Amino acid sequence: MKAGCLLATVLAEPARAGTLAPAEWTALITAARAEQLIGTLALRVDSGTLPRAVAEVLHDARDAATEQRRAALWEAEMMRRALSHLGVPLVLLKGTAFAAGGLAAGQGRHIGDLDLLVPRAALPRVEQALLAAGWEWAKPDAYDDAYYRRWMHELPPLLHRERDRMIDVHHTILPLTARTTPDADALIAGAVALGNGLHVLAPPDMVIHAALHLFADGDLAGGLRNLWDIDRLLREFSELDPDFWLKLHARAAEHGAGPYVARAARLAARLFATPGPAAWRRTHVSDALFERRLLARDGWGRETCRLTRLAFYIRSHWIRMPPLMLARHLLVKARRRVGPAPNE
Amino acid sequence: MSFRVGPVGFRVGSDFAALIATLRALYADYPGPEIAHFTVRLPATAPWRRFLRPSVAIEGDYMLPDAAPLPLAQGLLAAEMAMNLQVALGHRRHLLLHASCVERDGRAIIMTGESGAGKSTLATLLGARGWRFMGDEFVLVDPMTGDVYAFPRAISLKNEAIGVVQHAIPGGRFGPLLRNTPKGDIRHLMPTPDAIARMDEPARPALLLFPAFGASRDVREVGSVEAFVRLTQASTNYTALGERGFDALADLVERVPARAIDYPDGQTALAMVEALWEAA
Amino acid sequence: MDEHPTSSTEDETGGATRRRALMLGAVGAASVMSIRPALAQAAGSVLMCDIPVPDAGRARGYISKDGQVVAAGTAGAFAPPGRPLKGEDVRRALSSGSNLPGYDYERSRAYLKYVQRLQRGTAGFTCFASVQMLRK
Amino acid sequence: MTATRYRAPPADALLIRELDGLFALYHRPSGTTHLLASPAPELLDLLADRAMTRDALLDQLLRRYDVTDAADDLLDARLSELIAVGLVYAT
Repeated sequence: MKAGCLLATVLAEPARAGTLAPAEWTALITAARAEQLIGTLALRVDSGTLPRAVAEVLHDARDAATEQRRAALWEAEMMRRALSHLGVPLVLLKGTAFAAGGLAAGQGRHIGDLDLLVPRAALPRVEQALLAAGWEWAKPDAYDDAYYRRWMHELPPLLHRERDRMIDVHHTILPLTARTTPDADALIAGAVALGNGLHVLAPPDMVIHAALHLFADGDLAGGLRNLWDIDRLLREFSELDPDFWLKLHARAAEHGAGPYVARAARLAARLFATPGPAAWRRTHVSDALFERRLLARDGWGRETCRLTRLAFYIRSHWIRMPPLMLARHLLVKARRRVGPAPNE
Repeated sequence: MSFRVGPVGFRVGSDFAALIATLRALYADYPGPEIAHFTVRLPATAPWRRFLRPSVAIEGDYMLPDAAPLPLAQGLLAAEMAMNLQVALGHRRHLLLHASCVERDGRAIIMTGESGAGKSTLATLLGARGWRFMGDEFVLVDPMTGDVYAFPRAISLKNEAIGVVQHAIPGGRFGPLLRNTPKGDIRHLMPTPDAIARMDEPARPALLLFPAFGASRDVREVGSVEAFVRLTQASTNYTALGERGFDALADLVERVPARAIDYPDGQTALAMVEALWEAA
Repeated sequence: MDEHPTSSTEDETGGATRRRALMLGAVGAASVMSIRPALAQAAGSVLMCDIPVPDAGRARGYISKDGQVVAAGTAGAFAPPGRPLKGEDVRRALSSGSNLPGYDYERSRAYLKYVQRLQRGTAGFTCFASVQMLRK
Repeated sequence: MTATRYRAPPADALLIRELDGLFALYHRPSGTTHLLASPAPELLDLLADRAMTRDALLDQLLRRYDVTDAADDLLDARLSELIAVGLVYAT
């Protein structure tokens, strides 16, 4: 079994870990590290009967996830201290939101940068307050800057000069150029207060964001982790709220995200056996291609299926920009790459 | 191929069969774990770079974005660096100190300093004088017990140290001489069979040394707070270990005396270390 | 003014009977120093990194005397080096003030200034960060 | 507008070890280690889990210690250092 496939299988059915041969363990650990799912794997797999080296690796992974969670929550707290005087809603997104919201999707999850959503009108004030509190621009490049400000859904990344942590400040959850334009005001209006001045998206919006992030904004590299998030969110929310699937369907339609959310639910069901209503299960031919892309990882941690990956890379640009703008963007990027041949 | 160095098992793969064969020969005395803690990849930087000016990339479970590839002739150095990187970024069972270490009667001297301070050479020469060599790159502090564990991989001798050690240990098992690497000339020396056979035996830290090569002979006491700060900067995972790291390091600097020693040559350094040991 | 009645902690530190001297400006400088992660040492074991000058995104640009990337051909600025700078060479030049191998004084200063302006997310930054911390 | 009040974490959020007259402090919520020199540990102790205005804090310091250079700007400087690293929180 290919390592990407093995990883998805063991995550979905942790009992399978008891049957693995040593070589399979090595492949599984390597693939899980490459997909940044090692912390998740560590929490899924019972540590009672594991080979010693595996227990040691997974123990380290659990510790690493605990420290990452601590650092992420602290960064959110420092952001809150810097911005709370503005009186604008501060909505955490992605990993930090899962951790702060105490969701199953946050357990063991790798958390990198801090992602924050604020109303677009508040962006200049948020930017100024962050700059005053020790954050600095991470990239000096003028083209990227202008591009970000004109077309992106977030400020250029900011880095805290003492803590070395990055923050992405979003005003919506997809680039403005994308074919789908979610309703940012509705996202913020529906956000759930955590009681400490921070917010997270409402459950349906959280799933919609995860689905758009995975299927409408990128080439699916490292996407297995995002699909795992979706599985955990769907399970947790549908257990808490019997009407969750109905609400999700309605809300996805409001954001124009229906097909992406449906794709997310189908693939989560395919790879992780996520339960869901039968109406959401109708298979699409292209699902197999997405599955192939998400599992393209071998037992040495290398990406496989080069052509599939290339296809998804091209797709990622296609879905994010109107064709003429895409041409202009690629041209500018290409010009900047043409340099003197490297000396060797 | 897989082999275990102290508590860390590695799996190493490469496009270059000759490189794997060299590693296999050098690490023949090390146990081969069934399941490795870390995977190291040493692929060609591009498909044609297997044959045409062959060039080795440094990859694995943990990677640095700017790590520069090395020519195949320096492949052993690429392997060494890739192994270091996995341990430095991935290993959390112990507090890692970028240090060399020797042991006698169950008690250890930890020597840490910047590259060029002579910590590898000192540990190697002490190893030839009845001490057990425990490592020249990392020493692993158990946060539970405060004991140190060995990481005796191939010793990486650089520049002048190569001649000094070849002279002192004429019968040593040396690897090929790697000329003009980015770190200068490098030659690997395998630890003695005894050091490898006893690599799972912990030791009690008894002396912390901060050697500096070049200046005239001098010994200074290093206070616990200075030792603490210097060791946080000599540790690749202090921050990552969180509270465990804090406790382990504070315990270490409270309990173990620390000295900075300046020395003009290896013989002087050995005499200084053994005198400090007698007094400790 | 004090909403919280003084607790027993006051007695533990001596209270009014053995008042300890305290200076608010005693240390002169800061009273807090934070330990930062020593990523550098991790990289130090692999200090064999490259710093492209400039990064691929601005590959044809010249480097001005103060390390800015300017349009190719700008008067007073230098053509980029033919190959990426080696982390080890940068470390040596920064710590000793010497030139980069193969380049004269002015050109070395310009390239080094470019390197010192690198920010996270730019190619070469990780390398520079490790060089920085090993330098002390 | 009410005066700014300052608060430090409760004692159980901190691990403190005295080394050579300085204090190594591990701050559990952030996972960060700080080295503190006097008067930072004393300020953290006074503000542990209770908010105080600067005036109240100075008053407490003067009651508890023989402060030889009691000045608002020095206290502000010390507080701002602690605020910058997140050990003190201004409300």
